[in-house]
Amino acid sequence: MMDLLPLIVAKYNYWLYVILMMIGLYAMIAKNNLIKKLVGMNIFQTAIILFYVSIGYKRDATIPIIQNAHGGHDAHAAVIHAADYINPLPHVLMLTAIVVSVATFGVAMALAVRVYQRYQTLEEDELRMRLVDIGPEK
Amino acid sequence: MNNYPALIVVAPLLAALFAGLAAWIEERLSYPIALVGLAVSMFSAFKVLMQVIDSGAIQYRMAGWAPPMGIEYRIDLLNAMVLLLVSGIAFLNLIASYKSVDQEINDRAGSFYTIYLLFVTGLLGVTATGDLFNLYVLIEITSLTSYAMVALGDRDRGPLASLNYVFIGVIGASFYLLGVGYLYMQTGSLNMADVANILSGIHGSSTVLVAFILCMIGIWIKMALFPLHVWLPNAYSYSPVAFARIVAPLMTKVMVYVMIRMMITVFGREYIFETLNLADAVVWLATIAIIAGAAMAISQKNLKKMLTYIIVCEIGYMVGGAWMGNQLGMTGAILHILNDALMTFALFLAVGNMVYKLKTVDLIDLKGLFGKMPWTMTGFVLAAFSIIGVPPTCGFFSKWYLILGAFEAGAYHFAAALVISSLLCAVLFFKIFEISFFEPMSKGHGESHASVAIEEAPVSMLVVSGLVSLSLIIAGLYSGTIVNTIILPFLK
Amino acid sequence: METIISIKPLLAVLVSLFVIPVLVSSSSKPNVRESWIFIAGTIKLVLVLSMLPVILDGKQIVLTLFEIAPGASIAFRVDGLGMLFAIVASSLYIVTSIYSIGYMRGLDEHGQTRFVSFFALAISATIGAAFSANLLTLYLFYEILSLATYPLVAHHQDKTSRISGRRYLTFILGTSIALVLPAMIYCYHVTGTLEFSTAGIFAGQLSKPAATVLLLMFVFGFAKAGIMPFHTWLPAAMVAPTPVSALLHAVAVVKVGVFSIVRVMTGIFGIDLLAHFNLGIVVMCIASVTILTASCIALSQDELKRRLAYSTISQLSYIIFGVALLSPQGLLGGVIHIVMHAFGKITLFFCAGAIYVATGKKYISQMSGLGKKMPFTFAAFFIGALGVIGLPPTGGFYSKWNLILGTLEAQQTIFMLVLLVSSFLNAFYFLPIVYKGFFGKSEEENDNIPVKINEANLCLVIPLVITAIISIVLFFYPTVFINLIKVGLDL
Amino acid sequence: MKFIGFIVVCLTGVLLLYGTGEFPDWGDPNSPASVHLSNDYIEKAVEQTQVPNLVTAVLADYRGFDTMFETAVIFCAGLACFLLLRDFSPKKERFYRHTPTGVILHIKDSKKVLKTGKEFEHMDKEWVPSDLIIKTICRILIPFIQIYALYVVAHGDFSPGGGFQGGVIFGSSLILLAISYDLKTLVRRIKEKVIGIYAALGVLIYVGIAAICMPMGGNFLDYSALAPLVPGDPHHVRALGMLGVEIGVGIAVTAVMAIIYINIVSEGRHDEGL
Repeated sequence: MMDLLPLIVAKYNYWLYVILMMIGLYAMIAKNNLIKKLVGMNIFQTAIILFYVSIGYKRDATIPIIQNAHGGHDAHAAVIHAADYINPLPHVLMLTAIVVSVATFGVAMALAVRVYQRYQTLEEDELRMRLVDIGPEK
Repeated sequence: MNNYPALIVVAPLLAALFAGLAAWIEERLSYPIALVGLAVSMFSAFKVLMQVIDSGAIQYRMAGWAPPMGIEYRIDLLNAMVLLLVSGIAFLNLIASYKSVDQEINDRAGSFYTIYLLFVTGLLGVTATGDLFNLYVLIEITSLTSYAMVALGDRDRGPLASLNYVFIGVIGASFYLLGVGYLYMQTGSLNMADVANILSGIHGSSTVLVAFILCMIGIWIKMALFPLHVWLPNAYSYSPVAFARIVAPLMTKVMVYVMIRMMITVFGREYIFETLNLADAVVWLATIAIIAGAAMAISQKNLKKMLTYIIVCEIGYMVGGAWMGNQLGMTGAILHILNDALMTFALFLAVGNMVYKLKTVDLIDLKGLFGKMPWTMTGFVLAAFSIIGVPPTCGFFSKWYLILGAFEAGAYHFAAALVISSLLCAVLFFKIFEISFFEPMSKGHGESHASVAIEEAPVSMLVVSGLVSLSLIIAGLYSGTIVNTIILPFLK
Repeated sequence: METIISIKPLLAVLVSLFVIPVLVSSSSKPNVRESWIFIAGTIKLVLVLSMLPVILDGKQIVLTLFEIAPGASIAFRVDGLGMLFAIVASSLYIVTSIYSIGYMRGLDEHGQTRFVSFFALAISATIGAAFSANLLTLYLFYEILSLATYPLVAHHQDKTSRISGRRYLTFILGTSIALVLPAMIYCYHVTGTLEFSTAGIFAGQLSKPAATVLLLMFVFGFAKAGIMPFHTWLPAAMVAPTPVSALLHAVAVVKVGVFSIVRVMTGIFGIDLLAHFNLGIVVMCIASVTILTASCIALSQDELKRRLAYSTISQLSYIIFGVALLSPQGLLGGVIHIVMHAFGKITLFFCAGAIYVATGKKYISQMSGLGKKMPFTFAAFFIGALGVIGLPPTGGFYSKWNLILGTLEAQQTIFMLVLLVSSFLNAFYFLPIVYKGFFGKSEEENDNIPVKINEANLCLVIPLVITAIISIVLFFYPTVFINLIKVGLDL
Repeated sequence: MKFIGFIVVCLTGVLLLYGTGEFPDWGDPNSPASVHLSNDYIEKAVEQTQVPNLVTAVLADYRGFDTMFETAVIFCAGLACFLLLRDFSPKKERFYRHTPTGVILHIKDSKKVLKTGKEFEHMDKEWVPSDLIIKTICRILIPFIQIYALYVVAHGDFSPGGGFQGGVIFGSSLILLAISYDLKTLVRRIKEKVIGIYAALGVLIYVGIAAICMPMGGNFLDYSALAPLVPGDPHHVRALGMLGVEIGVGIAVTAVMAIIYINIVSEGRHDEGL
């Protein structure tokens, strides 16, 4: 146990992301309400974003916007130290991932609306009963 | 430097956007725009394939940046083949779709074509890309478009099936994304070739192992490998026919391609078959998938559903072949990507024709179909034979390589599963043939009684269906050529 | 061995395939359609015969179409054995075509275009199987044949034919997928080739148990040969129209099964390997059981076509029996029985069909006295029966003779007994029909109505007379076939 | 189901944690991720692209291809919402308010359409009297929000921001309009057709800029090939290209935000909702 503790402390971000992800995944699998599942889905995706952003972090570094380079021309005049700036790549990736998750969420919401229009419920067990009610598939 | 590799993907994307604009301005224009876009894409894919066969893999740098800084397209024989396959099927299906879209989604056809093109763009991009994260984005495009499409088909069940598909699809994609994250953690790169290079030095790492497992599970969910297949049958059978015809043959096959790409290019066969000890378990899983898929297919009462379970079964073929760990199995798996795409396409084309005329395709609806729709049924029979694995249709030859691979690897259970699934498929299809051949029982003799009024689907659909069914035989007869010029050089 | 590359075998296969679209397009004009069948059939026969001199010279004609994998290609090779089978099939095809016109029109059957189209497809596949250069090609045509004959068997589209069709496919398709396919791929896996060669392909790479299992998989897997217990499809398939039973279930389909087994035994395993592992005896036992059991069952059948079917089952096993003797005489007797039995049995089936068309009678018990009404038919039946029993002056005598010599040569005296007993059984189930036909009294005679000659129409009678005559001619001139076998098997 | 779910979740968690075992410590500047590519980007990007915001540089240039598809994803989502929900069939029930008297008319026959104008006002089923304070504040705020959105788009090269962020802000101003007034006001101001065209147009600007590079002799997305088309310093062409692309993204995102919002809240009828 005592060995584990420093390990956790050194990587607590990753532990947090795993816990967050488990919460989201659990909601997606076990919740009965479709909207709750959607919320779980969002938590799940947010956890991944946390994970990626954690990868990009560097101690004693700042956001990846190069200072004193506004004109552009003389940018190479000032020497840039890689250690001063955090890794921009995970941020770019997560920008994409956020957009994707928003898009997915939008579509999923639209689908939920459609389901609700048709069955007047969003509870899975009730939906299952309604499906039985409308009879065998065409 | 020619731009064909980019054009393959960009042409349908541009066409999608123009079609999207046209949907608002002059809806009739969107169909020809889509047609042109896919034709350009297919032509480029053909050019690229020829080029790759002649002079080896092509690298295309997006935005001109050298990898791993920029994103690159790296098109070797395997991609090139799959690209041509995807664009070809998309193009042919578009021709066949004109009438059925008219029938099913007439009031927003323009938007339908836009989504259709975006879906194809996604598939092509997934196939062409040499970048792990780009792959994720493109997978999401294909998924989003298919979520929308599935909900459009069956008014009652579509949206719910689609929502379930969303949940599972998101889990699949997120697992893949996590896997890529773990890889990035250990390698600092996203370019496949670069990652592979770095990975070869750190085979023992537990992070890499977890990354591998995550990627595989993500891909398996997306390709509907047996226990993870639950979303597929509903999703595919409720979507509109014009879309089912393309998603069924291509989506899973492209994911199989991704799996093979990950196995061969990113992680490397050495890592998978020598460092890890998973191959046997996966082959067993594939064996179960095959039997389960075929068995579930047999118990279906609806033709569309039945075919979707056959897809589940066929996925087992390809996964098993790829994990056999020898060249023959891998050859079989790759050949089966091509063949299975063609034969599933042929089957769904025939089903599309039936739906066009019959509206529903429960098995009892198929009575007397040989008399009513002889050409459609001819196409269906050929495709069915290919699934069963009757020579000289192409299904036989991929099975041939798969079984050979199984013998070589000593995986006799897998070979047995292939044979059993062939038998089950035979039972299943002959059940359909019997219904459509014998019922209604003929009452009298004589030529005059035999002529049932023929009610065939529109010519455009029939022609495509006939062409594709014929291509099954042609692909079968030339499978030696395909293996020798494309697959074996790729695997070397 | 000298080989010639020629496109002729391909043409011979394709000619009746190409005629199918023409048949379909002329479906509304039966006469035009029928004449196309003859044209195609004649071209096919001419093509086959044109290769005969070359083959008799001891050369082979080869043509490789598609290379699937090294050592496994889709290729044709015409040798003596294949030539023999192709001549039988393509010549009888023409005769049967005449017969089927008479039969189908006589009964006013439905779906005649479908019928002739699939018939043409089936005969294409048969010729293809005969000319196959390797096991893969053979399997390919074997499967095509299975599927092409399904609509023919189920032609009536009623309940009985549905059940029969199902049984037909279950046995034929099921065994070929479940047994032959894995066995074939295993052979390829072990040897890397599937080409037939008289020396066999294994070259010592096979242990005895493996060889036994493989051989059994092949023997039972080619269920078209009707080895028990995979024989029940054949009686079931008798629901098909008689021309189908005649050409396909007496000649083409069943003989393709037997031919495949012969090919596998002589071309894949090789006589020497079988002799080395002493596997001939295993096959012989299986064949003997089938011969005797089927003959006994035949005795108890009242429906003529079913009796013929069981007789076919037992006769097919003669051929396998002969080959399994692994001695030159046995091989000769077995293989030549393909020819002799074909002509004899097709005559019998033609007669059965003619009787059915003319009188509507299917059961033997109804047939007493019919010989006076239909003298040509019953005379032909008699000759056919002699041929199948193996008595002179019919060609059947040759095969029986050689088979018995073969048992002596191989010193298998017990098995000689099998042959003799079964010949007696043959005589028992055929000759009473003829006897009753000529000497029994029909219902009309009992009612003292004068008997008039009332044959079926000419299209039915001419073919059966022709085949009966050929049966006799073969007794006097079997040389061509004997030479073909000698060339084909290096005897 | 819950139990199975729990087990699956725990297994996944354990697997993921097992994988973290060999991770470098959090924030370790020498981890592979911080060394391999990241240094190249940080050190070379400004020189190569003239854009000090590295995230923008990587987003719109090095990995511009990803971003293009990302925009396509957004477009796709908008289109999907439209396809799934848009309902063109006329509504069965309508409510009108007679402005002078405040009397509410409930019309059940869908064919009868009252002419709205000074006398009658088309209204939602659950009518909320307009709140003057909210309306006024929002009316004042919205232009500022929109100007800020434009700033975020335009200044994305130098400071945090860019097309997505700006687009979202702009989109939210539209949503604010719909919330503070009502949906009808928004739909009246911006026609559905216009939004639809803008969504496609935004992505088209991106793909178009990228595609023009090909006939100009560069690879796809290679802005430097556009130099002959752009006046001024050729060094800046990449930055300008990125700006153009970001504008496209901004337009697309704005439009799609509006499409998704309108369709979801009104269940596709575009008449009433939040």
